[in-house]
Amino acid sequence: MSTVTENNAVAATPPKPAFRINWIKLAPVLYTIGLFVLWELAVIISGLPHTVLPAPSRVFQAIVQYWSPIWKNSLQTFYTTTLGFLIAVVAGMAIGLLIGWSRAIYAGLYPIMVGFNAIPKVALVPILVIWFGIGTVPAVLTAFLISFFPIVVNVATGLATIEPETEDVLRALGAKKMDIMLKVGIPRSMPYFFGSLKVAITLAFVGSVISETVASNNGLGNMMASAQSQFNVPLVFAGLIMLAVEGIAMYALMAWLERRMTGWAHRSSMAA
Amino acid sequence: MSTVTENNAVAATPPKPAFRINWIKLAPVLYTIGLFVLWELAVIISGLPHTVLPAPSRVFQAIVQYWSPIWKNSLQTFYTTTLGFLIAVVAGMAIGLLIGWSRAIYAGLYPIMVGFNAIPKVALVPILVIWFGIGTVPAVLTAFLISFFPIVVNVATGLATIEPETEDVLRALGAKKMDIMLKVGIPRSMPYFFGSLKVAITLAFVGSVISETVASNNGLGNMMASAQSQFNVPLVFAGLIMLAVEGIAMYALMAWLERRMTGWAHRSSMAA
Amino acid sequence: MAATPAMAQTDIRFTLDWRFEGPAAGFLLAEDNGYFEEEGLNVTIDTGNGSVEAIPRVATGAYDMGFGDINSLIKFLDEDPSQPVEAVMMIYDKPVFSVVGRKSLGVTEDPASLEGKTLGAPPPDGAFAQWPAFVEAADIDTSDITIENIGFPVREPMLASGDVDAVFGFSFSVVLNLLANGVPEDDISTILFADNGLDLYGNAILVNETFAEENPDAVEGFLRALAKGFADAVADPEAGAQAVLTRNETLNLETETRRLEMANETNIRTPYVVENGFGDVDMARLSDSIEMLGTSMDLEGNVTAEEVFNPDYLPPAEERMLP
Amino acid sequence: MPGRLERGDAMALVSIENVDMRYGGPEGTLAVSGLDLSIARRDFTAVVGPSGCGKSTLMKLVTGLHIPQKGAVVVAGHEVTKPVSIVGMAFQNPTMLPWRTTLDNVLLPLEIVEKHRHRLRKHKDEYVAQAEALLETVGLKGFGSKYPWQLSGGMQQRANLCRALIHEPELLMLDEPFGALDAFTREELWCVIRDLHASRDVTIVLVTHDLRESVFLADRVVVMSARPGRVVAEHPVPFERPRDLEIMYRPEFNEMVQALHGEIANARELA
Amino acid sequence: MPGRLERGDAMALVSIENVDMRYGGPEGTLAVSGLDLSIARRDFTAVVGPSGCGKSTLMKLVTGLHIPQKGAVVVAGHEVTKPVSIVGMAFQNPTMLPWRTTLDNVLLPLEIVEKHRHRLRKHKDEYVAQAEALLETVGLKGFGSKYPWQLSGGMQQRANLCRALIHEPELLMLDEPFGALDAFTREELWCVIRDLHASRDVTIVLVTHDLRESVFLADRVVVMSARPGRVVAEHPVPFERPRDLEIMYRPEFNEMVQALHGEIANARELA
Ligand SMILES: Nc1ncnc2c1ncn2[C@@H]1O[C@H](COP(=O)(O)OP(=O)(O)OP(=O)(O)O)[C@@H](O)[C@H]1O
Ligand SMILES: Nc1ncnc2c1ncn2[C@@H]1O[C@H](COP(=O)(O)OP(=O)(O)OP(=O)(O)O)[C@@H](O)[C@H]1O
Ligand SMILES: [Mg+2]
Ligand SMILES: [Mg+2]
Repeated sequence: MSTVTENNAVAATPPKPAFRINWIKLAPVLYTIGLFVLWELAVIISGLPHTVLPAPSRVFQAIVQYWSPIWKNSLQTFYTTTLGFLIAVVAGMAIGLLIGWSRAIYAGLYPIMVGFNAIPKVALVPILVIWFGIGTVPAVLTAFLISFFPIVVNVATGLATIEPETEDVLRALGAKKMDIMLKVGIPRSMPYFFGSLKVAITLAFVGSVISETVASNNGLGNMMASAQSQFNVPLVFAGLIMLAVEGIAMYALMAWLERRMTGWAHRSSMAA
Repeated sequence: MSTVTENNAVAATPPKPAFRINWIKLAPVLYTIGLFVLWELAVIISGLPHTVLPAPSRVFQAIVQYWSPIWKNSLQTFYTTTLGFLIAVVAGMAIGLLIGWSRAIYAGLYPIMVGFNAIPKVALVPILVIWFGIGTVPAVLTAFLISFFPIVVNVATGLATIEPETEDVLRALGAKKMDIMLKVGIPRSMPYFFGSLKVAITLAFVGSVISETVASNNGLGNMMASAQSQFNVPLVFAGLIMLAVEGIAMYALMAWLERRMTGWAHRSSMAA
Repeated sequence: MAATPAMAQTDIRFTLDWRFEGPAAGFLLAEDNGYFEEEGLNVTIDTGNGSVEAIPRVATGAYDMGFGDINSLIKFLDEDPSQPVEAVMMIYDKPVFSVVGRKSLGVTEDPASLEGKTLGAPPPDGAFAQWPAFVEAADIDTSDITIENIGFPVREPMLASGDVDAVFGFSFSVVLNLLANGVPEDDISTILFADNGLDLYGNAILVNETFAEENPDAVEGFLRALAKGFADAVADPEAGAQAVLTRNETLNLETETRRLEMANETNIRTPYVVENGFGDVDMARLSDSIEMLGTSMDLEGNVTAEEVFNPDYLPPAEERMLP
Repeated sequence: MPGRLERGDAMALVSIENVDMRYGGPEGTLAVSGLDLSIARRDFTAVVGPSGCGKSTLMKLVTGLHIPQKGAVVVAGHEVTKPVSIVGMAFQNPTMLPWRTTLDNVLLPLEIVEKHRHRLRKHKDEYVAQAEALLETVGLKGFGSKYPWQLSGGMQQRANLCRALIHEPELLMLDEPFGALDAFTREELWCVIRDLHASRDVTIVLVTHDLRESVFLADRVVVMSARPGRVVAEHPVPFERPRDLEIMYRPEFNEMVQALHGEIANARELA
Repeated sequence: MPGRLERGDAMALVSIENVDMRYGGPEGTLAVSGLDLSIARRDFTAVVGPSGCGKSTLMKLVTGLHIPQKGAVVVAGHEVTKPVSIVGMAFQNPTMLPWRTTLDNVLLPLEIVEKHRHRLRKHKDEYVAQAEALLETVGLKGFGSKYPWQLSGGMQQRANLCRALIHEPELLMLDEPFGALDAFTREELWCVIRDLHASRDVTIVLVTHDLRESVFLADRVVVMSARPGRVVAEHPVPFERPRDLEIMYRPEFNEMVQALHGEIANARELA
């Protein structure tokens, strides 16, 4: 697919004084700091023990103190998540297209998938463990199972909302359904697809972590479970923060890909 | 918003013999039966003990045997889920619009939400319990916390992909940003919104169930957890099937709403 | 609850360690037989999510009283001694911590038979938490023992299928679950930590100190009622199991009776309890156990037995005798 | 020729001064360059020029949809820095909102524009009647309840025109509003616009490719050069008002059309 | 007049027989009714008629995008039951795919149509050169790398035309391809189409509102009634080929245009 590299800013605004602060660039940092400050205050005011809700300052201590295990386990979780997510992307896209392809498949498969997704995936981990042993495989599979559905739904929605006028361009050429899918269906549903990736990647992290909690000797899930049983709650929160950081990193990657791939769709000037 | 009630079938196909089977109508039933048959066979062939993967026949026995508790707990779960989901719909829509509204809010809030969503919600339940006790409130809140993010992402994506040509129609009238949001932003992002509801409702079920597992005296989550600790695995699966059924019912409701509200967008003839 | 209270009732929010299962019968009988009401108490009994999580629930005041593991309480108070939580009545005089193995896989009742084996351990499991102390107490060579992190849902199936040779857990749960998984009873070998040199206490009644200071009579009354409830559960386990079943219809009467009986025999009605009455602790033994926990739980040494257990609310010993 | 063609920014409703407009950043397409134009109140200006020369850009500059990189656009005495609210615009591509029926699309401006939005709820029936009357004028009677995608190309364009008129704007910007219409419908609509201009205090800017249309309707025809567009000529139209369709058979009329024709041929070469 | 206007379905490339087409179910809009038309191979047919009369519907019926509820459409000897693959269609609204550059949009048919798709990868350069040449013919040199939403209305329409031509279809269906163009660009493109028709074995159907255009280009002008549309008259165009733009100044030419004009005035009344 072609990519949009041009700058879409249609009209330049009058030049601004150079010393103005770029609030947009700063916003993520400011909001995050704000969140931590609020959190710290909330802990101080509510007087919750650090074995329930540790203050961020304590959590950072824990991060520093346990950096080596945190780092190793983060890598492991990152690895299983990414693997599961990639499988989910491929499978989700494929199933989404399949569902968009045929009404019979749609009618049959969709309800089953919806039902499947209303089930907490943690209930399936035992079965995966029996089949694949503990460790990486069930984590990857859980990440996959939990994250493919949003992709399916969005790809299918994207396909279902294609304007018939656009399809007609290809149909008039005697294009086969496959061609229409490839040339119109897939590109047109890309904005939906990328929207879903942002949801899917966060779910993938949740999936691999819950699987690690139940059945793994490493990974953040395992680390947090053992920390929890030791009342080392700051370490649990350190794990959660690492998860959040990894999630944000992957999200940034998705957002970057989205901008490259679907720049044509992101021309709105609303958010300003 | 206006609704589309007209039949969009553009061209009639030549009349078909009346005795033809409507495969589309039958598909959900056939696929479901197929799934159960496969499952039964898989259990028989793999020889897995029913404490790991019970055969559907056994699960149905369990449903019949325990119908009274299953029914009561299903109602409870349905109630908490629906409540949490409704809050998520309102909040998700609102945050999505907010994010679509301002680039500064987008830049600041989005990463935090992404990070938050990479965290398994089950880790938050103990904190909710400390604040609200066990029972309905943490279940509702967990359902909400787990399901609002897909709505936010999709609404924000819908807003970001509005064609500037459409916005211009309102901008040329000197419309305020709020007007553009109301008259173009919201209707245009409806297909995205409804797409996300299908994901959100299934997640809401997951959320209330995991909360009930950890912190409730009733609900399907509690029932399944206690069945699991008894190794009454057929009952666990009975609970899962009830969840799936409730998920599908809610999904059907969403799909119906979607057809009513965004019929204008669903004119594609691709899936046939 | 239908009866009109004679005097102003005190509300008590109480959290169990776990779900409504056989061993919870004592609490439920105290409620069902009206013992709480007699004491002017209006008790709400909620299920718990492990004997560890009950502690913060009580410490934060989300619950006034609870049922949790005293060893975890020691760790909890060691982390932050200012927390307003203490134990006021001992229920499991002998803890249920154990390693359960299968004879056919070479695990006998002798701890040494664990050497060279693969053990399955759910990280949050209370028994697993005591493993380091047990290793020391029973003098086990851990050099070729493999520990696999397996969650609760897969613990017994993995032992049943031979993926691991033994698992950590509460004896009565694991044994019954193994039976449910089709392991013959005579293949099961239970190594109870308490029988092999690790002389700890088990679950106790916890109370929020602020609440207790404000309502000393209520706490006392609660414990008195509880002693009667547990006496009833020991006297008639089937009635106890029945009380559990009214709260969770999906249970099996026979299994729960069995579970309750096992808990009674092994953990509650110990020789010490028969002699001295139910609910009290031997402060020296408790101090020793804090010592022992130092190894397994990395204690800083911030707590003493007196800070952990407060016997002041206990009714006189004669009211605490078990049949 | 009536006196309302005098120039002079003092009385101009719209004045465009030496405007440059470039799309897509510093390296992008320079659409118009050195554009100068002044439009008096109640004036009817037609803009003609080769395809892609910047006519639609000019329209969007006046409405404030684009802000120029150089020069200034002044409308009703204020420099345009954001969309102005006194205009009714008919876009070149009929951009009907697909989730609204045609009638609801036509009513849209009333929901936005200050002076109507507060009255809308109370006087709904009145406004609907007005919109339906307008739809009937353009030959769309009975199509109000259809969705835009159920209309033919020409019908959409006519609905688009209705949307620009409904709120009785002071300044009417019409970007090729009759492109997809047959000669008769077109002539009928010419008369509609002509009468509108005669009866109301409205300033109209019309972009068109049809030179006869421009001469028939306008007080002044502005010819733009090829891209980057600027004004190469302005021709006052000397025919007295009211004008009849018959005027088109007059030789002076055809002469003027021919002259413009020749001029555009030149304009295409110029840049 | 050349001999290729004989009727008779045997040699017709397209034949439409008593066709009814209703949109949106039994209660929907009846767009065309009792439509009868036959188009011989290599014929150049222009279709004119009032806005909303069913011209675009006719085009879509011939390409098989719609299947009629009554009657039959036969193209190249086969009844149309699904889209046929020998046509190149320029839609009334330029429906460029927004995720492709203009050049990629123009190349699209080559990726679909059987005879080209297999050659495309190997001969990519050749095809790109061809597309760029085509873009140049319509005055879009250098715009191949722009996205469609970066083009003006008229430029989009010209790109749209290129897309219909690139794969050299046997049957070319042009639905108002010049509506948004100025007179000169339009005349240039007339000549392009005229030369194409002269030099290749192609059958062309052109929908237009410009009667001069229809008379200048076509062998036969078909007049449709108001909705529900049907053919009310067919006029062979008697001017010999090759035709020059000068032909438009000949009195016979203007007479024919005038006559058609009058006829459409009638057609608007008819239903
Ligand atoms: N959104 C845009 N982004 C980039 N370039 C644009 C954009 N809109 C228009 N242009 C460019 O600006 C130039 C002028 O466009 P404009 O639409 O004003 O032409 P026009 O005179 O209206 O033409 P037409 O008669 O074909 O409608 C064109 O070269 C076009 O490619
Ligand atoms: N998708 C559709 N759904 C419902 N009705 C439609 C649809 N498309 C066209 N129509 C109706 O069919 C009739 C004929 O439409 P068509 O587009 O064929 O007209 P046309 O002759 O091309 O008009 P124009 O010259 O304005 O383009 C119109 O009344 C229109 O309302
Ligand atoms: Mg234009
Ligand atoms: Mg048409």
